[in-house]
Amino acid sequence: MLDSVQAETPVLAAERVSKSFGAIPVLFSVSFDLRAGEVHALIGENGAGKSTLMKVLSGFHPATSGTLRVDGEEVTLPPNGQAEDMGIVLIHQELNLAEQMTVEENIFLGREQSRNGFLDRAAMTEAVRKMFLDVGLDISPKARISSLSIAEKQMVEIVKAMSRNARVLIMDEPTAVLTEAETTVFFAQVEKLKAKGTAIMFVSHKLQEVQAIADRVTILRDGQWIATKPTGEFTLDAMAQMMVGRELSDLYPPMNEADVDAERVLEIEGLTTQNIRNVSFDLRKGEVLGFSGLIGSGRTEVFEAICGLKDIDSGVIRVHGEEVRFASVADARDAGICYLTKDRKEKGLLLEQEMRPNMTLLALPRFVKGFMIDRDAEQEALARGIRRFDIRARDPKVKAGDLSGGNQQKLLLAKIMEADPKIVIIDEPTRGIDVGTKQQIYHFIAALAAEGMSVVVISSEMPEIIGVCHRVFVMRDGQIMGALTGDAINETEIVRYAAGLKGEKHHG
Amino acid sequence: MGPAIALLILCIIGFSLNSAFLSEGNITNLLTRSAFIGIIAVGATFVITAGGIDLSVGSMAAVIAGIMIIVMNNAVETLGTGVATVLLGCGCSVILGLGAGWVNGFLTTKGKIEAFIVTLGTMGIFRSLVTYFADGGTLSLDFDLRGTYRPVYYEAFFGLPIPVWVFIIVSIAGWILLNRTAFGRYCTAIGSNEAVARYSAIKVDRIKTWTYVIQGLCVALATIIYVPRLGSASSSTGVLWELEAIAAVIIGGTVLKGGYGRIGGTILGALILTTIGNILNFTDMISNYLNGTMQGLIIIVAVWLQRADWGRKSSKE
Amino acid sequence: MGPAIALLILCIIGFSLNSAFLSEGNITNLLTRSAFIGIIAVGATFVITAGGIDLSVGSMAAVIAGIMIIVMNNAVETLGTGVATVLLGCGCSVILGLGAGWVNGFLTTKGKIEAFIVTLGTMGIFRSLVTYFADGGTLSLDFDLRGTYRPVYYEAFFGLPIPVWVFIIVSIAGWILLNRTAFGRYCTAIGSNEAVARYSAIKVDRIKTWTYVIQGLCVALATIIYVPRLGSASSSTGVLWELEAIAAVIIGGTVLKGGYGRIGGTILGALILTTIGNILNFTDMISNYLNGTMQGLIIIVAVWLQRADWGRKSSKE
Amino acid sequence: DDKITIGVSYPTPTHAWAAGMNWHAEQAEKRLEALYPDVDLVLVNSPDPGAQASAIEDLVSVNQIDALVVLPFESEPLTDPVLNVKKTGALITVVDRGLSQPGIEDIYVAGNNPELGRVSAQYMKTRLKEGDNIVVLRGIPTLIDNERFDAFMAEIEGSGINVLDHKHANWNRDDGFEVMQDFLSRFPDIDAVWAQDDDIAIGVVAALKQAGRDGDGMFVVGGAGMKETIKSIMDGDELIPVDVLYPPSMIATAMDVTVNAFKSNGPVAGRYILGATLITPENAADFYFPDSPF
Ligand SMILES: Nc1ncnc2c1ncn2[C@@H]1O[C@H](COP(=O)(O)OP(=O)(O)OP(=O)(O)O)[C@@H](O)[C@H]1O
Ligand SMILES: Nc1ncnc2c1ncn2[C@@H]1O[C@H](COP(=O)(O)OP(=O)(O)OP(=O)(O)O)[C@@H](O)[C@H]1O
Ligand SMILES: [Mg+2]
Ligand SMILES: [Mg+2]
Repeated sequence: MLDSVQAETPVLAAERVSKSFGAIPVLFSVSFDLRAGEVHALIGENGAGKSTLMKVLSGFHPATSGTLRVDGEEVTLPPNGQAEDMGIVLIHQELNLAEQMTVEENIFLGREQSRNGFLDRAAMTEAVRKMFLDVGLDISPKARISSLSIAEKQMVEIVKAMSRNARVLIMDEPTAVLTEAETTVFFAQVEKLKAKGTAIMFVSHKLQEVQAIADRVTILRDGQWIATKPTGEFTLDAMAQMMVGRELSDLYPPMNEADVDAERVLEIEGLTTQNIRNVSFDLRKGEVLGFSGLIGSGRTEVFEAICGLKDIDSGVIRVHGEEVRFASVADARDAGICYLTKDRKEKGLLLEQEMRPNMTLLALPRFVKGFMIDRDAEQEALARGIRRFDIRARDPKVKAGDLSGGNQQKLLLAKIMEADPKIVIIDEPTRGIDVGTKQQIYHFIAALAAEGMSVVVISSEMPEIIGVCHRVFVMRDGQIMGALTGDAINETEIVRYAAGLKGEKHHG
Repeated sequence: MGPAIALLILCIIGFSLNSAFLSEGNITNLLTRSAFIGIIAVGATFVITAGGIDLSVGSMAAVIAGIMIIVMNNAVETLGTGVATVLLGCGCSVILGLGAGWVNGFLTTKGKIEAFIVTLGTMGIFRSLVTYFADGGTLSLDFDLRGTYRPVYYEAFFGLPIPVWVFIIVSIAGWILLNRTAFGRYCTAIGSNEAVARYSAIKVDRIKTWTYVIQGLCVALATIIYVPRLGSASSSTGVLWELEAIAAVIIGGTVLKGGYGRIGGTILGALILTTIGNILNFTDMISNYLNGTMQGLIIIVAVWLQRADWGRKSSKE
Repeated sequence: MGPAIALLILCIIGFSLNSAFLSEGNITNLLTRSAFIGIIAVGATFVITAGGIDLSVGSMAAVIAGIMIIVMNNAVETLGTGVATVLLGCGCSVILGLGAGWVNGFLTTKGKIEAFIVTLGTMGIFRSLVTYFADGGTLSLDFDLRGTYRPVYYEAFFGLPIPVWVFIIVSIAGWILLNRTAFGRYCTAIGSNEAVARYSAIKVDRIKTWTYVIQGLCVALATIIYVPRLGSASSSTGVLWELEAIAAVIIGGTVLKGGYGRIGGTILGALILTTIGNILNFTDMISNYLNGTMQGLIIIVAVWLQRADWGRKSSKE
Repeated sequence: DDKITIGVSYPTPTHAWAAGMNWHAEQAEKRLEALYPDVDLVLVNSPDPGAQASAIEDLVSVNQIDALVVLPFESEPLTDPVLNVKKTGALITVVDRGLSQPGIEDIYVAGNNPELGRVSAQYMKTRLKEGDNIVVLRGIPTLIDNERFDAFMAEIEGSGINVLDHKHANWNRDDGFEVMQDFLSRFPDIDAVWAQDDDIAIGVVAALKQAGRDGDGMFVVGGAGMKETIKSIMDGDELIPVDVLYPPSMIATAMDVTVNAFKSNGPVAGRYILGATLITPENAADFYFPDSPF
């Protein structure tokens, strides 16, 4: 099988491609090829140039030098996604949907079906319904994108790309925001496409996934090509090591015992909002608390409600034993509670601004001296954040929107930590972050807890929850289904609660 | 829903002030008057949905009316005072509208100048051109020609004045174009997120230019039914129509920043604005000087009434 | 850079038309005149940067001027025609400006009504109120009082007329506020992305309201230096100032959709607009009727000249 | 140099009357400059009082005028700027609207607004009887409009003629049309309309014709002296039987008088108040300028 594949000419190939943004070089003479019916994974650290290479391969960025070939013929790809007409489709790392439009409108955007000049809306709606049925998704074609959760948006993107009947499907971290269940559904689709002969290129920081689905793997480091080999020739550790360029020790830090007598810094009783019912739990000093569950189970809403971002219908919130109700994020911040959103593009960062204003925005009052912003202090904060979270930007003046996805996430983390919270809620902390940095972040979380800070981790990645949390709450349908501690924190237990197979109405 | 309720409330107020408000004659006047602003506002809905703005429409109407009159007056000698001359005038109007719209679109897209500036500039240019052509005064249509052209404004057709028919046709066409064609979706997509639209291989510049061209066409149509009304154009023709048109669009629920347009709402918005003026003429309870105050209050309240409808949507942005 | 080049070119044109353009008298006139629009435009920069718009500023200036005059005239009996009365008038102006701005802000944020509609409404309201107070005519400042107040417009101080000093101070204060304080950062953040701002602990409604209040304050200051110039207010005071102010802001490079503001550019924008008018008064080569055409063309060209500067930024959206 | 520079400042023509004035001013400029090679007339128009103040400043600082002929947008706001010109020693001629402070102008040329209202009302009284109904369409809310309207109402007072309502039609045809449409819907019995201005009157007539209520001796009185109106009066139109003159040529008169002040030997000063003549079919031909835009 592998031999016959190798004999073919690649459908899409890059030869010694380099790319610079202005004076900043990002890719250095990288070669890459993609064959029909294979899944070729591209891995590398944050900022290695993966997204850039994908954009070059799909015509969104012109290469600075080097050659692109389609079916062996040298080509110049047309810009702005017009390469779709040649069968080359890209799913961007940043979600790329028109928020105010409906699912159906987005899926068919740019290639609407018309009859006699009028949109054939019934046909398109029906087609979308069928596609969703195929992948087992329950999203209405008429729903507005703005009303969907991030994972749902990502699935819409995937469905949109698959609907294009592409010869070459290039996907930039499609699984970063998906839970395992959705990832499974997604991979089933990928297998189908592969069987049809579609060439698939994809990026993921979840190396198990890479191992499970990819036929070949290419590794980039700092914009340089490092290796391309069949997946079987790599072990997980080898992949990680080649990416990062150093030996990786344990991904998860040793967990120090939680102090059961520690002060309860946050107590929630009977919290009820539009989508959540009667949620109660508590958080102790120095504890790392996990929140697990399926997409849309309401984890985010619990904490947005606590921080004053969502209306609360009823319930009691106590911080250090004192009852509070935050009217705004500022009040929550001043009380030492900060929430890090999972939606870095829409809610997290000002994409048009540089790193510095983004970095200090949440904690800005701390940087005011007299009447004015203390720019030196800001600069120090930025340097601190870059060091602490290993933010890699080749150009320090780069707009946040032009940072690589993973580095945006790191910038967001740094921004939250600048407010020096006592209780920090991190929604999907390692979304889009490479293994090397993941390790750093887990250690960082453990260190925070050791220093007496309390951390809530909301995550759809079960290993992460299992690896760093002292206690785990599992949510389903806006309710807490159960709490797990110690050895009970394992995948089967979590899944059973999350799927509703097991449930004790849990109260704090 | 919101704008419809606001309009209903206005009608009730109007009727309670004076039952003649609901007389056939007044309703006809009201509809006919709404036609100008309404037709222009339909065009503005496209421009605004695609994230643009056009401040030049009032002046554009004035200059088109002026040139139409000049052309028709000059054609009387060769073509006579018959329908041919009027058709020539209308053709001329349409060409000018398309051309003026294209200029606005071209400068905005290819010139990469903010739409606000481009159309503020052309607003001044058009306005001063009509003043220039009219020598500061009024351009009047040839008297005999007026007889030929007059029915276009004053005659009814199946019980409705012709301008109202034009309004209805433009509205339906606009609604279909915005809601039932790929073009309409492209407008929404561009207004919603230009980068997404561009990445979806939509020819952003071309579509944006088209929205201005449509706006120009709508202005031309409005002018064609405006000219036979009084048979004249001057530098005061169409003053502030741009604000009225934009207000109609926004009262109707379209979001000023783009990405969400409703033709139906726009039509209601135009009716609401005309009705406010009409009601104020129906009562002498309020000092004339305070007409503007009433107008302002009613507009704000009308939009506030329907806020529940779309407030969420716009605040999401 | 862009706006500065445009201004420079304008000055060269002015000088080549008539060397008196660069005479001290003319430069002083020019600067003094720019002060009104400039001060208002500094306020508008905040509103626009935070993603809003204020169409009411011209009418607001008119109504504030009117009420100021009424208050001062009435105070002459008790306070006499001295400085006390003038100070009372100025205080009154500031309070009215803050209040009017707050109303705009409140309706926009808490009322959740689009800023365009709110300020279109208050524009009508303010305009008709001043007409009402003036009984359709003109409100005039007490003659003796005018003597006391007059120097505020006409006197120089270290070689520069007082309005120019006010303009300079407002500009510097505005620049610091926008570029060097948390408030300015918040305005930019809100204009770029309201959701991000809210998640970053910014009290979005409060900050937005403040931008309108600042706009109101700027209008009040402009009015304080405007009243001694002509000593009167009427319904034609400040007509179209809103468009001029917004134009100055956008010519200066601020993006109309928000998220990117430049006070320095705004000031240049105000100077450019005033200079255009000044140059057109300098030559009779062009038919008076075509002034608007020249103005429109120059504005478009001026912005096009600086397009390279910020075109990238605005097209990204 | 010894050229005599005379600045002429007036509002930008935004309606026909002002256009007529502009036309007369341009005619006078051509005529006078041809007649006196050493006289330079500089015409500037401005869209609002502030701009007019600026334009006057520019006339002084740039053109260094020897005399100013000014038709102020409004009296109050222009008083100070004109006073400043006076201080440079220039001769001041004020047209139409007096300044709010007496003694600034050397020459004053004006129409008579209250007279226009009065003459209109007097004509109404000759045609109507007690119990008859009229509606009034006013101009833009300004002092001029108030003067005309107040004088009209004072004259009508006590005649038994009912003024049903008055609304502002802003000296604009479209507004005249719409306001009249609404008056017609509202009032079943209207015997005459005072439209105050010929532009408004055109809109009024269109509305009357549309509603088919232009018969039965109903009539409309406008004002100013638009050439089309005068022409139709000459032709014996029943709907607009008369017009009340408010001559746009007053600016030309003022320019003539001002140039004369430099050219004649004796001193030229004083007040020239032009009457509000009632134009009837008999005298209409005297006021007919077919080349003027107005
Ligand atoms: N438009 C741009 N302008 C300037 N620099 C850019 C631009 N796009 C990307 N870069 C820079 O190019 C480098 C590579 O970015 P890229 O997005 O390709 O990384 P990546 O491998 O996809 O990383 P991640 O795993 O974090 O997504 C980064 O330093 C980034 O800041
Ligand atoms: N039944 C519902 N009707 C309408 N909106 C809903 C419903 N359920 C959830 N939502 C919306 O979808 C969002 C998804 O919920 P939330 O983000 O809290 O879930 P989550 O468990 O954090 O899932 P995710 O994995 O997406 O982070 C909520 O903020 C809510 O606004
Ligand atoms: Mg990437
Ligand atoms: Mg969540």
